[in-house]
This record gives sequence, structure tokens and C-alpha cells, in this order.
Amino acid sequence: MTVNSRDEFRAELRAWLEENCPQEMRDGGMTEDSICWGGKNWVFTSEAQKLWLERCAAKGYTVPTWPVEYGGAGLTREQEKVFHEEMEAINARSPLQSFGIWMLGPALLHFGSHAQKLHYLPPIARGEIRWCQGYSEPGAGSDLANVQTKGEDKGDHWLVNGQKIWTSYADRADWIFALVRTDKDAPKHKGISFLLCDMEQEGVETRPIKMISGISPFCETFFTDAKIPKEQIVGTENRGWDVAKYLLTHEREMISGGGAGLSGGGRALGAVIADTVEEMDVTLRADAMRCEIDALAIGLTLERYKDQSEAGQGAGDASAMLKYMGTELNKQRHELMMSAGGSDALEWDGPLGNRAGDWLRTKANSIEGGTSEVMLSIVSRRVLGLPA
Amino acid sequence: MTVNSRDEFRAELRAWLEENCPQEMRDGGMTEDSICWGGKNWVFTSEAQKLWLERCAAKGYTVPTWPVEYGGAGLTREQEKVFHEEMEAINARSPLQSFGIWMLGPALLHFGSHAQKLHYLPPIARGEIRWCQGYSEPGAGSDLANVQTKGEDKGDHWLVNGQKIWTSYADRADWIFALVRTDKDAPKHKGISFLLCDMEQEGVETRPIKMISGISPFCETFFTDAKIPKEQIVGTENRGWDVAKYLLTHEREMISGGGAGLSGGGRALGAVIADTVEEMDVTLRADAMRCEIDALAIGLTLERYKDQSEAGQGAGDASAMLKYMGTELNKQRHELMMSAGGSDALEWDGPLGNRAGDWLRTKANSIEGGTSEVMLSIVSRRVLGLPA
Amino acid sequence: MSEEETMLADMARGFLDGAAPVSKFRQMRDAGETFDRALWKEMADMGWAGVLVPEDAGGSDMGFAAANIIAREMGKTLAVSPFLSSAVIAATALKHVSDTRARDALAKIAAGDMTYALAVDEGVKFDPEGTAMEAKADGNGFRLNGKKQFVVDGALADRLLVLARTENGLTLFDIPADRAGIERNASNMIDARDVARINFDNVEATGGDVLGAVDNAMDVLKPALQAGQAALAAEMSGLSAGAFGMTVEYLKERKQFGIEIGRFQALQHRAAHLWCEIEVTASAILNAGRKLDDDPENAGLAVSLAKARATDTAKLAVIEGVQMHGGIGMTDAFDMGFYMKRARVGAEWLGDYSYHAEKVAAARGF
Amino acid sequence: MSEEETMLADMARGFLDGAAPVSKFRQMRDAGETFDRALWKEMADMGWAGVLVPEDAGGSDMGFAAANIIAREMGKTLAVSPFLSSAVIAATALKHVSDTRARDALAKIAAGDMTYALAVDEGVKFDPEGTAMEAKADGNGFRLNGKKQFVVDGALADRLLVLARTENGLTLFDIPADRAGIERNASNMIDARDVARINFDNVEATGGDVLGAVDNAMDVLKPALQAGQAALAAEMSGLSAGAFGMTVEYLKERKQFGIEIGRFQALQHRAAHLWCEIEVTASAILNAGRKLDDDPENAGLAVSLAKARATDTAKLAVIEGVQMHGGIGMTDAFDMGFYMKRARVGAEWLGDYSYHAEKVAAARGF
Repeated sequence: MTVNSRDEFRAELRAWLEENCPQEMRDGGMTEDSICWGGKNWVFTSEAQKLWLERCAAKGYTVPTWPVEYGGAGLTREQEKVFHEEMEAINARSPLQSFGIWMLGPALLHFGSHAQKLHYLPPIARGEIRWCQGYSEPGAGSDLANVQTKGEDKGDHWLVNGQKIWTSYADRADWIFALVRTDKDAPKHKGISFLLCDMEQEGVETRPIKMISGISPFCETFFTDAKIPKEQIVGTENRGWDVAKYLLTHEREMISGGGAGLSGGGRALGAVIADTVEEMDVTLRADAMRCEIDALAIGLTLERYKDQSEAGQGAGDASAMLKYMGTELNKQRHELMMSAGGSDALEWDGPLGNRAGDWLRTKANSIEGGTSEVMLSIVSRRVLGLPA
Repeated sequence: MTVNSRDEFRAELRAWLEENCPQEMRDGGMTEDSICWGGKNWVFTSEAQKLWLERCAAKGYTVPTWPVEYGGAGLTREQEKVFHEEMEAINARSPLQSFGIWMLGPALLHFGSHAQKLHYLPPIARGEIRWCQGYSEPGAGSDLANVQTKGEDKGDHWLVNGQKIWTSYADRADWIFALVRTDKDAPKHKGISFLLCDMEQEGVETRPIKMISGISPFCETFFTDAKIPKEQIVGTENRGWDVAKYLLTHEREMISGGGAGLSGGGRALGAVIADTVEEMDVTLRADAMRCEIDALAIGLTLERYKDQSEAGQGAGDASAMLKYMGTELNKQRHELMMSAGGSDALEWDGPLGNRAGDWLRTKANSIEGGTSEVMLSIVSRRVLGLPA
Repeated sequence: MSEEETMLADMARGFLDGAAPVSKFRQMRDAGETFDRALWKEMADMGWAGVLVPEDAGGSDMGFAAANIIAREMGKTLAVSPFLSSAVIAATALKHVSDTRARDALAKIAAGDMTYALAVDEGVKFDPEGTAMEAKADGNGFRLNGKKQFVVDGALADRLLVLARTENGLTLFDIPADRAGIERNASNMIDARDVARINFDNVEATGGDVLGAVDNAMDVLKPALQAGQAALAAEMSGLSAGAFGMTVEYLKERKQFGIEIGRFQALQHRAAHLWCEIEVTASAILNAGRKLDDDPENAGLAVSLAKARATDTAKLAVIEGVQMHGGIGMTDAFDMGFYMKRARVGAEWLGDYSYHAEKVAAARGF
Repeated sequence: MSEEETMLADMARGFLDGAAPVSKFRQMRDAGETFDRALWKEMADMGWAGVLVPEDAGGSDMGFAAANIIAREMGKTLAVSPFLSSAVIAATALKHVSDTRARDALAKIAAGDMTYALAVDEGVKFDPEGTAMEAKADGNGFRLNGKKQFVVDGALADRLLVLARTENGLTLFDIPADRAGIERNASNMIDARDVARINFDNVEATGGDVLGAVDNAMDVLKPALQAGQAALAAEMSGLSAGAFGMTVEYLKERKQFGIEIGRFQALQHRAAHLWCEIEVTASAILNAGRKLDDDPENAGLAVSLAKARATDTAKLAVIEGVQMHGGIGMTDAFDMGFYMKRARVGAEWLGDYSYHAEKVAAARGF
């Protein structure tokens, strides 16, 4: 993109934002309850939130780089950067966040049929259908391909039985994308299919898991003779692991970005601390400086990998690095926030709000979407070529 | 020991020290060239150094806890503590340091025959014979039991051929204690003998290795048809690995103590830094505080293990912990000393003396006497009981 | 540890495993309870409430090293009791006053019949010297006005030790918690313990309510704080050992990719490193107890060393504990989270890592 | 990196592997040589000496990002040259002055015919603002008196850029190194490079020797320092990559206990972590180069970020490099020690980690 066309796009966008972004949506959206997740049962927290989503969806700005025919704005990588810069400039909230956008969307764009894309992507872009992820199973832990949930071939559908765990917000999701073993005799990675399933149908139940942070962002999800029509497979039968791996690299980048504290606002940790602490002690200050340096450098690394990759292709094996570095940093950041908060941070809903809950929540960052240990092993083997 | 007898011992010792410790020997002995290593070819740096060694040796104070008949003072653990306190109070140099005291001595006390003890220990205590250690071999690295140097049974002696590496100060030592494979058909750990060898005899040669610190504290040592009389074995034939392991735990504790900077003086790192740095920046100060805390706590741990163990028994497997923690701390301390020294520390023999050389020397601490990785594996398996 | 100390530790462990295991803490947490008076009475019967109370006042007078041993065992099972506030901090303060009233109070503490809480903090960090709360002279007595926060055991304690600023310094008041003008609000703590924010609105105090001398709180408070800091460090070292024990067991049992995760060398080395840290911290705790018993005037360095190390080690122990347990460690149904939350509260109480690191540095001449 | 940049890096690597491999550095070290004029001429012929010099002055004018790429490749093989001092720092300073003399100097730099050294430090730490050396007005000119240390390339450079204090600020002088009153003493550096301590005894300087304006050194010096800091960070990131490359190779080859040590998971994870750090640092370097090219006025944060990260990463890379190599890594016969020593010198030059961390914090509002 030439400088000229970039400047034109920026001017146009700026005018649109000025006219269309409601004032209430210009607060950075840093808190958990400012997020718009969408979905059939979504209750907008304000008229402004609804309006903002609708206006963005109409322009394709909920998924700016997706093709226009699938609900996106078809922006180039360069334009996308401008888009984020301008959004940040007016402190605009993200109009919509969802696992459909971060995870299923990229997988469908890569592996889905044209019909599937037309069917599933626009509702994601408009925030009409909320998705959740059915990968992990009880006891499987890091061994994600250890899928026991089985799908029996019944001609026009699979009959699915089994249990998933750590299904994020499954209790609020409309649909689930799940790994199901459709060939029990094949080698571990070769008998899995990637299926899409309506959660309202019979045979699908879900139960929230209470976490140490006091909230329940994860669920257990049970399949009991659930029927999944054959057309709801993404990619090839028994080759679902390829889809899963592809999606995982996107998930890692997403977690990494959130982890590095790079979404929304981007204020320096030290500056945030300085808001409430009169004078930082040497330990806190030294740690905050290191954290800030790491956050900036990790943020630049995310951008670098996005720049390097083809649109929508992700960072491949290096996503393991992004995920590892981003989440470990985020844990460290929240340790410092707790330290800065002192005894005020030790209460649930105390003077610092949910600071303790947020801190505890981050401890899952280095577990979900592949543990830090798995990430390091991926780097060791696939990037460095060290023997297994 | 009752408080009374402790106080009596203290008073007696204090008087003796006051009368016998030369003024020049009361400078703490913090520099490398203040150390008295002893040995046949030792050249005393001063008349005071000679006098101090002789006087201490006569009282058994070079090896205070060894039995009197072997050249020690037969002090109890409690008395030994008082001894060190009083030595430190007048800032007295250690009269003698040697591998004979730290390593061979304890092994002989445990495994040696009465005749061997009478023969070898007193000359060590008097600083007449300097010993070095022949364990490692080229290419063996951490796999110490991988001994290729072989000793052929020739009736009254072994004919020894092979090569040792990392033999500390072998070029200045009079005798070497070495691991030699005396049964090549036995399992790795069951065919090794622990032999004592005069380095002046035919067939033993040594060559210093230049290190990154510019000095050569280590050597390669070559055995070519060297004859070692049968009576120069410690412990049982082919069971030398038991002696070696026992000795290693003492070596580890010794390295740990040196590593933690606990020998000599005991000034705080931060205070030393503050001598030359006007105002410590936050990073340096935060790191120096953590280092100081760790140094004090590791020092207390060394004392605690000494208190717990029977006299001369050492800390067993926990010596791996002491070695690991002490040496890693020492590396960290020297990193901070370099940082504090700034560009003055970057010259060989610059305004800060050998600071850079000392720093580089510490990098071997976590390798010699068993790497940090080996120490952690020992803790993992033998202390925690994790599966191999 | 001496043989006697080992016996005390074994006895304490035996009692706590039965009477106050982690499951007991879970019950209390679920029920919103922060004090089990019957359990405290049992502890008193064993001599724990009077661990620092002279024998002639009904105590067991076992000393600070023993108090640390008990606190450490309590840390392992997350036992809830007013041990630190009453038996350690208040008892030490009261022992430094030689009047009859203090003696009576000590007897009641030892019997488990009276509990105390220490009200020092006013901001988010421990800073006794920075106390702003005012105790204004009023006739023969004082009027207390101000706010305290992070008062551990403060919502349910019978009496409060309150630090306030008087004309020429700081003064420590020993007053009943239900005195007029005192308003206590329980904080909803992440570790589910009793902590309060307390408002003092023109609270009356007499000269007899002063513990020690007016304007000289530190004569009494300093030893009490040091005793509390050491015992808290001991509790945190026990907490670290408890969390670590669970973790090592899990490493031995849990299989991933077909083998026990304890066979993965990266985890082995991290577990081994953590054990080393725990061992080294244990030495600092032991030393602090000895020093408080043998040379209390000069125990400051030993105490701060113990608290700083204990804070750091506990943080590592719970972070590794959660991470090595994976998802299960993040669930409320599993106990590891309790250790993590308690470690965080312990980190802040009576001075955080940085506070004590500065004390160490000062004592070591930099 | 762009395709052009990748090509430049490949070309540089090819040249350096042939003309300045680590073995070449070893030869120079053993011979006590710190400058290879012939090699520098070759580099000049490739456009490296003039990488920042305008084309009409004979330079290749490739820009800062390109300079960083060259510096990074030099770091990998520990190539010795006055690239940073002359081609980056001095050239940037001279470019900010638009007189004929500066233009001629740039041409000579580009041709490899004239080398520069920057004399700023007076104490053990980088602190330009704290410069005490005096340049006292004397007639139409100045008299320089004082001492400089850690003058990189200072013993052999043809000219010196000297920072000194004038009546109302700091002034940068550009003078020949052999001017009367200048006494240069080569320092015996651990990285075996050319560094000097320099005494200035009543050294005469004319108004024409002033680079930029009197009392306003920073107008010229600040961009030069930033360019130097970024390129040094790039060199250190190359150094990290070089040391890491050796280490990974060793992990694959070296056997212990019968298997390649690269199979030990603890080492795998540490190596993987180090790679992650190196990758993240590479982003900061790349960004600093871009920012210096595109928006030099606001490049301070990007440059300090790069230097701080590069310092930290290089330290980790060489420590792990030595440790993972075991005893062999500690011997002078092996190259790893060279990387460790160079990393230490690079850590201090032009501001250490802490200096740049403070700059980052200031730029980020705390």
C-alpha cells in the first residue's frame, strides 16, 4: 500500500469513527464487563454497545481482515494496522470479541468449504452466534490428541458420546467446535474429526467449573447420544487434528496478545502502578521496568510475526514462543499489580475491584491453550530441532 | 558442651590467638595470593605466613576437628564454631587451605586404614604435602563414573595408563588421588579403585589448561605406565566409587561455602559495592539485596547441615543442594560486582584488580565438582524420590 | 532442630492432621466462618495459646523457636486460629509490660479465653512509623480518631492493640474491641480469614489502656512485631512445604503422554530447585527463632531475613504448585488455590518482601 | 525483515564467515592486534563504512536498519572493526552538521580512510550529562583539560569526538587524535578490543573544531548516541545468536550418560526459553532501526528498549552457552569465552541495562 492510499484510508476511517463510535464506547474497554461477546442470549449492557456492534458489523469492522463476502471489511495487513491505530486513538472499545473470531473463523477460512464459510462466518462477524471450544478431556491434560469422545458413524450423522472439559464459557455459547474420535482403530492423531455442534440440541449438556479466582469461565460439557449431521465437519474425516493444530496456533497468538496486556489501551504497567503507589520501592520499580521492557518487546514480536505471515496464516510453530512469552509476562504483571496494591488488593471486590480475581485468573494463562512446558517442547523440537 | 566449658575454651583460644597470630595475618585474607596452599615446593609469601602455619599446625588448628593423633585439635562441633568466631573476630587468615584438608582428609578418615591415616593425614595437616584430584577424564563430563584410565594388576602394584582432566593445580601438587578402572569387565560403578599416587614418580605428567579467566587453575594429567603400589589404595579394590561419592559430598560443601562467599570476612555484597558506587541504581540495589538475603540464608543452611551431621559425616545427598545454591549465588554475586564496577571492571588488571578474572572464574563453579544440572538431578531422585 | 523440637513438630503435625486438615479450612471457608473457638481451646489445652506465656501465668513458656515450629505446622494444613495475633504478637507485647493487668491478660490468652488483634496498618503497606491515627490527650486520657485496615483477626478479637500518634511519638493502646466509637467491618479476604477495617470515632482511652509508656510504643511493639514476623515467616515456610508436598505427590502419580510427569526432567529440575529454596528458607526461620530466644535485642536482621525469604519461597512454591498441577490446580475444588491465596496475604502482612529486604540491607550496611 | 534486508544480511554473513570468522578474532587477540586496516578497507568497499553516508559523499546511504543488520552479523562472528565508532556514531554526528568539513570527513569515513572514536565517559558508567571535563574559552578557541575513559577504538582512531563542558552547556569537539596535549593509553580489555583512557592536558581547540553549536552538543550527539546504541544492541543480538548457535549444535552432538545432552528435557526447555528471548530481542532491534530511519526525533524509547533487551539477552545467552558446554566452554581454547567477554563489554558501553531501563520507564510515564 502506498503512503497516499494509506493516508486516504486513515482519513476516511477517522471520519467514520468520529461519526459512528458512541461516546460511551470510547473508554478503552479495560474491564471484564465492558466486553461484548455476542450470541443468541447476549444482553447488551447499553444501547450504545448494541449500536456500536451493529454499525461495526455493517462495515465489516468486527473482523476487519476477513473477506467482505464473509462479513469482513477485507482490509490489508497495512490497513488493519491503521484501523487499530485509529481505534486506539479515540480509545474505542472493541465492538465484539469471541472465540468465533479468534479461533473458529481462521480455521474455517482455511479448511472450510465455500458453503460453510457463507453459512457460519457472517453470523460470527455480526455477533449472532457465540462459539466455544471442545478440545480438552478429563485426565488428558496437555495430551490434547488423547481424545476419548467418540463419534459413531450413523450414515448421515455421527452419534457422539463423551465428555469435554475446560470448554470456555460453554454455558453461554450457542455452538461448540469439538474434536471427536471417529476412527478408534487409527493411530492417535489420525482418527479425529473436527465437528461443529449446536448446543441447544438434545444430548448436549454443560456445567460450569468454579475456579480459584471465584469465577467460572470454564465448563464441563457432556455429549450423550448427540447427533451431529455429516455436513457439520470441517476439513476431512479423521483429519481433524490438522484443523485443530492450525486453530491452536491462532489460539496461542490470541492468548499471547491478551497475555502481554497488549489489547486495549496499552498503558505502561509502571504508570498504572504509579497511579496508586506514592513511591515505588526499589524492588517494585526494578520489576516494573523489566516487565515494561518485556511487554513492549513481546508486543513488537507479535506485530513482526503478523507482518511476516501471509494474511490469516498465523505464526506457525513460533506461535508457541508468542504464547509462552506472553502468558508468562502476564502472570508476572499481575504479581506486580498485587504487590503494588498491597492489602487493598487482598479483598474480593475491595477498593481495587477485582484485582485479586484478575491475578488468579492469569495463572491459567500458562496452562490453557497448551501449557508453557508444551510450548517450550514445541520450540525445542520443531524450531531448534533438538532430538525428542 | 556446657556454656561454661565453651566460655573457658573461648578464653583460652582468644589468649592463644592474641599471642600467636602475627599482625600481618590479621587482614582477613580476602585475596587469592594471601592463601597458603602448602606443599613441598611452597614458597611462603612472608615469614609471618610461615610462622602462622607452623604455630597452627603445632596446635592442630589447621584441621581443628581432626583427631589429635592425625594432626588435628580434636575440637567438637561447638568448639569449632567458637574457633571460627574467634578467628573472624581478629580477622585472621586461614593458616592453610588444601584439597588434602577439604577432600582427601575426610575420605581417609572414613575409609582409610589406621596406618594410612597415620601416614597421610599429619603431613596434610602440617601443609607438607599438597594434593590434587584425578577424577574427570576427557569427554566424560558429568558422567564421572565413566573412567577409562586403567590400572593393570601387576601383583604388588597397578600399572596405570590414561588421562585425567580438570585436575586442579596438578602442576603444583605433590600427590594425586585418582579414580582408576581396575576391573574393565565389571559394571561401570563396580570396577573403579581409589588410588593415591606420588606425582614425582615416573610416568606421571601434567599440563596446565588456560581458562577464559586467563589463569590456569586446572590441568590435564597423563599416566603412562605409572606404577602405583597396592598399599596406596583407599578402601576396597573395585569399590572406589563409594570413596569417590563420599569425597564428592565434601567437595560440594566446600565449593558451596566458597561459592556463597562465606569464607573470609563475610562482608555484605551491597556494602562492598557501596564502597565504590556513589548511588546504586534501582536494579543493582534490588539485585544486591536479594543476593545478600540469599547469601545469609545459604550460610545458615551450611551451618545447619554441619550441626545436624555427625562430626565429619557431611550432608550426604543434601550436599548437592548446598553446592547448587552456593555456586549459583556466587555467579550472581560476581555478575553484580561486574555491573557495579562498570567500565573499570572490564580491564585485565585494571583499577579494580582482577575483578573480571574472578568473575569469569566463578562460571566454573557450577560445573566443577558436579554441574548444577547433576546436582538438581541428585536432589530430584535421591531426595524427592522422583522416578529416573 | 533439637530432639525436643522435632518431638514438638511431630506432635503438632499429628494434632493438626486430625483436627485442622485443609478440608477443615474448606468447610470454614464454605460456611463463611473465620474462627473456631473450640479448636482454639484445644490448642490452648496443648499449651499453644500460652507458648510464650510464663508458666506462673499458666503458660507453657516454650519460647519463640517453639512458636515458629507450631506456626510452621499450622501453615502446612492452613489451620485457622488466632495463634499469631494472640499467642505470639499480643503475648510478646504484654510480656514487655510488668503490671498485673498485663499478667492477667497473658493468663487469659494462655487459657484460650481472650483473643487479640493488632491494628497498625493505615495504608496499603505495613508502615508503623508512618502511623497517622491520632490519640489526642483529653483530661487524664485520650481520644482516638482514625482508621485502621488489614487488622488480622480484627473482626472477632476480644481486644485490640492499637497504634496511634500521641504528642511526642507513638503509643500503643490495649482496649476492648467493643468500646464505644469502634466500628469494625469484616473484609472479604481472598484467604477467607478474619481481617477487618476498623474506624475509631472519638474512642476514649485511659492512661491505664496504654501498653508500655506513652510516646514509646516501640519498646513494647517492636519485639511483638518481630515475634509475629518470624512466626508468620514460619507459617509461610510450612505453607510452602505443604504445597510442595502435594506437588511432588502429583508429579509421581499423574501421567501424561503415557508416563508419570515426574519423569520429565524439566519438571524434576524445577521441583529440585524449589526444594532447595524451601530448605534454605527453613534455615532462616530456624535461625530467627533461636535469635529471638537467645538475643532478642539483636534479632532484627534474623527476623527480616526469615520473612523476606519466606515470602519469596512461598510465592515460588504456589506458582509452581498451580502450574505443575495444570488445569486441576486452578479449580476451586482442589486445595492448591488456598495455598496460593494464603501465600499472597502472608506476603503483605507485617511487611512485604521489599520492606524486609530493606531492613536486611540496612542491617548489613548498605 | 524486507527482502532487501534479508539479502543484505545474507551477503554480510557470507563475507564475514570468510573474511572475519571467530578464528580471525582469535588470531588478532593472540597477536595483540585491535585493528585490521585491510579488512576495514574491504568493508568500506562493500559500502559498510559509508552505510550512513549520503551517496553524493561517496556513501551507500543504506540507513539505520541496514546498519543494524550489518552490526548484527558482525556480532555473530565477533568481527573486529571501527564500524560502530566511525560508520555509525561519527557518521551520524557529522551528518547533523552541514558544513564542508563535515562533508569531507564523511567522505573519508565512507572510503575507510579515516576512523573516529567517541570520548564521553569519565566515570565507570555512561553519563553524558554528567560530563565534567572542561573546555575553557581561550581567545577565539578553547583549552581542553580532563580525562576520558572507555573510549572505544580510542587508541588507534584518527580523530576523536570529545564531549566537554563549556560556559553554558556541553560542547562536542572533533579533533585529531594526535593533537598536542593528548595522551592515549590503551586499556587491556577483556574483549581484546581497542579501548583507551585519554588525558587531555591543555589541548587547544578552535571554534572550527566544534561539531554543531557551542553549548549544544546534544543536537549532534544525541542522534549519534542513539544510532550507536541501536547498532551496539544489534551487534549484541548477533552475538547472542552466534553463541546460541554454537550451543544448540553442541546439544545435538555432545553425548553424556550415553545419549545426546540435547535429549535432556531440562536443557531443551532452557534452550527453548533462550531462543524465545533472542527472538523477542530481535524484534526490538528491528524496531529501533525502523524508528531511527522513519521517525528519528522520537526514537529514544525504541533505542533504549533495544539496548536494554539486547544486554539482558546476551548475558543469558553466554551464561547458558558456557554452562551447557561444561568444562570445555571454560577453556581459552574454545570460543565461547570470547562471546562472554564481548557481551560484558557491550553491556556497559553507551549505557548499561539499568540506564536504558530508566529511559524506557521515563518514556512510558513512570
